[in-house]
Amino acid sequence: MKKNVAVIGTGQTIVKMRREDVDFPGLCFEAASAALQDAGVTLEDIDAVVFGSAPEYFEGVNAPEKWCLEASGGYLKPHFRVHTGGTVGASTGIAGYYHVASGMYDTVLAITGDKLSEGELQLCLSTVYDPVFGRDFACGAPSAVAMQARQYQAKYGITDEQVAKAAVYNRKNAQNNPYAQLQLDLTVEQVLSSPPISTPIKLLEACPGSDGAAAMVFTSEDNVKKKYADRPVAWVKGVSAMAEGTMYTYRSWAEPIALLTAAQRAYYQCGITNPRKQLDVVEMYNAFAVQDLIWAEGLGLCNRGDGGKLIDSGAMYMDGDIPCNPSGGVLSANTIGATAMVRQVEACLQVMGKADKRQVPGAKTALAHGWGGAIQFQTVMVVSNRL
Amino acid sequence: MAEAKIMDGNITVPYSWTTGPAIGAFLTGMRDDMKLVGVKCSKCGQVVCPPRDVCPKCFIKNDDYVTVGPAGTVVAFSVIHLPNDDQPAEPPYTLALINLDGADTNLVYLLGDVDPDDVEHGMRVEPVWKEERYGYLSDLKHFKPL
Amino acid sequence: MAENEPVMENLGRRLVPYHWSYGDSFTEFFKATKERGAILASRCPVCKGVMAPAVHMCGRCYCEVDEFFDVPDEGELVAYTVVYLPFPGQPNEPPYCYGYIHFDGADTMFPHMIKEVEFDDIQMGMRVKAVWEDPDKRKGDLFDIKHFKPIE
Amino acid sequence: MFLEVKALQGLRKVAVVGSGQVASKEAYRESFVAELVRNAVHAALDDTGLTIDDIDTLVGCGCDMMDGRSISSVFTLEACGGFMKEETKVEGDGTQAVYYAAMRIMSGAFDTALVTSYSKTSESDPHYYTGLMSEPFCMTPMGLDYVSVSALQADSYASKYGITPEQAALVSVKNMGNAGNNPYAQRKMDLSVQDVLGSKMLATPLRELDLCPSSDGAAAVILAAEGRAEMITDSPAWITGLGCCGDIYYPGQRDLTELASARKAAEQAYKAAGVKKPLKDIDVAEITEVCSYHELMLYEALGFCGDGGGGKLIESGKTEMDGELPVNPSGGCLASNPWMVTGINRVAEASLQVSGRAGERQVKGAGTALAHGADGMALQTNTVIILASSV
Repeated sequence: MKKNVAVIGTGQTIVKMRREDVDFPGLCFEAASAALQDAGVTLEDIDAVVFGSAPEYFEGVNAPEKWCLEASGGYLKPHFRVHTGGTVGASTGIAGYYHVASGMYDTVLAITGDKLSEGELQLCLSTVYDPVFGRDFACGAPSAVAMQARQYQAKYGITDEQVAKAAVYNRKNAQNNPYAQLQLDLTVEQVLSSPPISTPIKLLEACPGSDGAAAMVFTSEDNVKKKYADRPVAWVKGVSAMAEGTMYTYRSWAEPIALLTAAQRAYYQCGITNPRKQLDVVEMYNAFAVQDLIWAEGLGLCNRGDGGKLIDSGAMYMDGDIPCNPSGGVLSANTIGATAMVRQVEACLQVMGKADKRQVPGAKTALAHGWGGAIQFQTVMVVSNRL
Repeated sequence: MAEAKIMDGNITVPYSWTTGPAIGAFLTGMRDDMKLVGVKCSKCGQVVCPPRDVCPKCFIKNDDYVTVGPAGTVVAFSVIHLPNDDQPAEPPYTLALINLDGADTNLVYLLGDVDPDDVEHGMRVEPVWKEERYGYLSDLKHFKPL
Repeated sequence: MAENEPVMENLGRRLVPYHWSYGDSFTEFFKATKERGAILASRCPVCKGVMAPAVHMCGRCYCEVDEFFDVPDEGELVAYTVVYLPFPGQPNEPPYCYGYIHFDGADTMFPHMIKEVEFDDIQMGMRVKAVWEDPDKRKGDLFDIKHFKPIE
Repeated sequence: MFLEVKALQGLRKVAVVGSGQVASKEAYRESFVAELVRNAVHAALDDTGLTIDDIDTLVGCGCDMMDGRSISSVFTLEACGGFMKEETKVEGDGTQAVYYAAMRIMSGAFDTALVTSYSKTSESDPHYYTGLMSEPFCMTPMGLDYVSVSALQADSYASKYGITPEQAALVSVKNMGNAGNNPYAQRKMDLSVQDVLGSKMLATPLRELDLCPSSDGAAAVILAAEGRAEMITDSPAWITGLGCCGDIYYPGQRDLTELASARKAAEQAYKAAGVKKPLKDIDVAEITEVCSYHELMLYEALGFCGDGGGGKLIESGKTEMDGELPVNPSGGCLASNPWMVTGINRVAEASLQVSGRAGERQVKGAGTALAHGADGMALQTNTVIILASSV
């Protein structure tokens, strides 16, 4: 029934605060052609295209997939858009996966992107809040995650220093990644003394806003055997995209219940019982430093409440036992639309052994995570170099 | 049931849209030289105006810019009577698909200096430029009958 | 844009008017704030969670809710932030503080501004109380409550 | 350069097992969008006898700009029963969401899927919803929206093939007449061609009764895999063909007189479903027409007649309720057009037809139905789904 699916190529654009050299379709074209080239296929080999981008107000064009249809390779092909907020990159990758897993299509291009420099980012993000109930005081994503940070830090006694460490190591990792925007050499003190943007979140604990796009090529097992046996591929071993509500009863932002479930579902699909041991590398959607710790807990890399201890132990660093975000993570570049797909792309590069300077030696199994909405959508994809 | 309660509001966002090379060349040509720039696909040879960076059919990047028009032929038109926000003129006004000379595709543009009742398929039109031009589509006031 | 520099960008804006319906739940909730200066809550028959503002369904249990009652207009501050980041079109000028409140007896979070307190004195778990707008100035919206302030 | 979709034979079979529609209305002022979609979900669950716990995955469909609420699924998720479910959202036409949900089931990961959509056009305006599909450089300054672009397309098509306003008006007469049999339809009118031709001119050649109304509405359908579907209902509507296709964006760059993407989507779906002569093999069609001319163009693109034959086909009466291939027994978009929901309405209506549960609008003995959805400026992307009472 379920067909095995592999990623045979990935593409990322150069990510910058403002890509003044291209319009949004141009950005998509860059990512799509990079992915096709990496996969060694042409558009003729692509059976369907699935597009993803975050809220339309970012570009100020409704249904931007229509605008980008040709540039994303969708001319006279199946083409539609997925939009799940921050997770959209991952949801689009997952949609690409289901296209092939269903048996409907052999080879599918999934492409995502956003050009955040076109509009006013925080103004657009504030439209995620209910107009009659809370939009008036919202400050985009920072104020939402600030609430999460407050609850998490208070509940588990996580210190500001522990949070700052995440901001430091991610930017350090970013120095190995040509696609990262913020490649910084920071100290914990610098992070802690950077100005607050929405307490307890400080400027250096927040992601930048970027222009960029990413794309992936998925294909079937049969196709890999027939045509692509000679190259490294990343097999998709487990996927899950779980949602929780916004203001449901007994909610605590310190407890990422949707992520706990999504991770379990994905682990079950690929027989992972001890993620800390069985995963070789993790790419997570850490838009703010504190989320590095929360998501690590949600993914089962440590016990609940032990995120602080985990980062203190150095386990998440490049030389630790579970390297996280070799790419520099979302803290180093965030296009929102493509961000969650970049996590999947980076995870694939790791298991394909194509991650260059940011390669975790011998990485066989990697996990990519995404979050979105009002901290309510969670996605997990596990990829491996073996079927 | 309680009386329906409504909140009237709006979302207003300012933008600075990046044109990309092709639309940039198009708007620059209009502003500086009052000319209409198209792009010729290096593979299929189609001349597209307004130009696009990517040929939809060939999926390749194009930068072979050519000048088209300025005159063209009306291939389809509609007289817009319905008033709405952000329209290019007071209704009734005429929008047309104009096949510019030398282009293989059509430009959607406003017709002027003509009674809507007199517009015909196949009518020849030419652009009327504004005195002050800023690199926006509105630098071209409208097309009028030749 | 200087003459002869190639055109690289176009400036513009999108302005979209909306007429957002409050819907059944919020209409009744804000009727209570306007007419009675009260916080209307509802209880889920399955998880027994109390929702303030009162809503007609429990998202967690996916069931109808039919028990409605008032809860006190005071409670515990369960999350807060002081916003410093300015952006164009921001309704409030930073810095300002807003937070989420668990009304006494309620199990959902209610967002509002926190005022009449130094930022440094705001703490998680602090007791806060609604400061109401004058009854004749209430419009039946979130700002029937001007803000929340700490209870001494 | 175009690859053929593999036939659905050999893949896991998926059926539409139930649906729920909220009647389209000009405005549901008292309802928040979530309340609207919840009613549709409840109706679909009631239709199938399932509870929300029986649903494995949720595929939503909505539009941020229509809602004025970015990431609109944030607000509707709980109302759709999405709490702690495998969830995703398609932003586009409802048929695309059904198409994706079907693939999710075919993969074997899920046995049941709930597809939901809602639209409160009254909270915004279709002028903005469609107008903001314009890129800011060459389209926005021309004030393009669904009215002006549809008008340009209608004029292109009509002038090429000599289609008369009377022929187009017959579509409005038929659809709004059919709507009288549909409890969910908004514009139920007993019209004459003269009524249509006498209605207010909006944008030549389109008059008020040539163009879809704006509607509030919501709809949900439930899909299930073989094995489960038969347990849920005695009359599953099996999906035997799926096709989806996109075309060029800029209206001037595309041949507006033919809907190449609808043609391609239909080819894909027909191939899988074994449809060779659409007019004969299909018993009923539910299609998405923003204006009356679109229906004639779709007759051609969907292969019901040859190029330029749309006008003659409507005149022949073959697409009337008692004709060879009734099109839009529900009244179609001309009767009610809650944007995006309209695609789910089409699938729901087509499934009711092949299940023999379409009430007064039932086409007798309908065994194979076509549901068509479209999205974007001048029907830029098209989806075709073939449903059949047996596989």
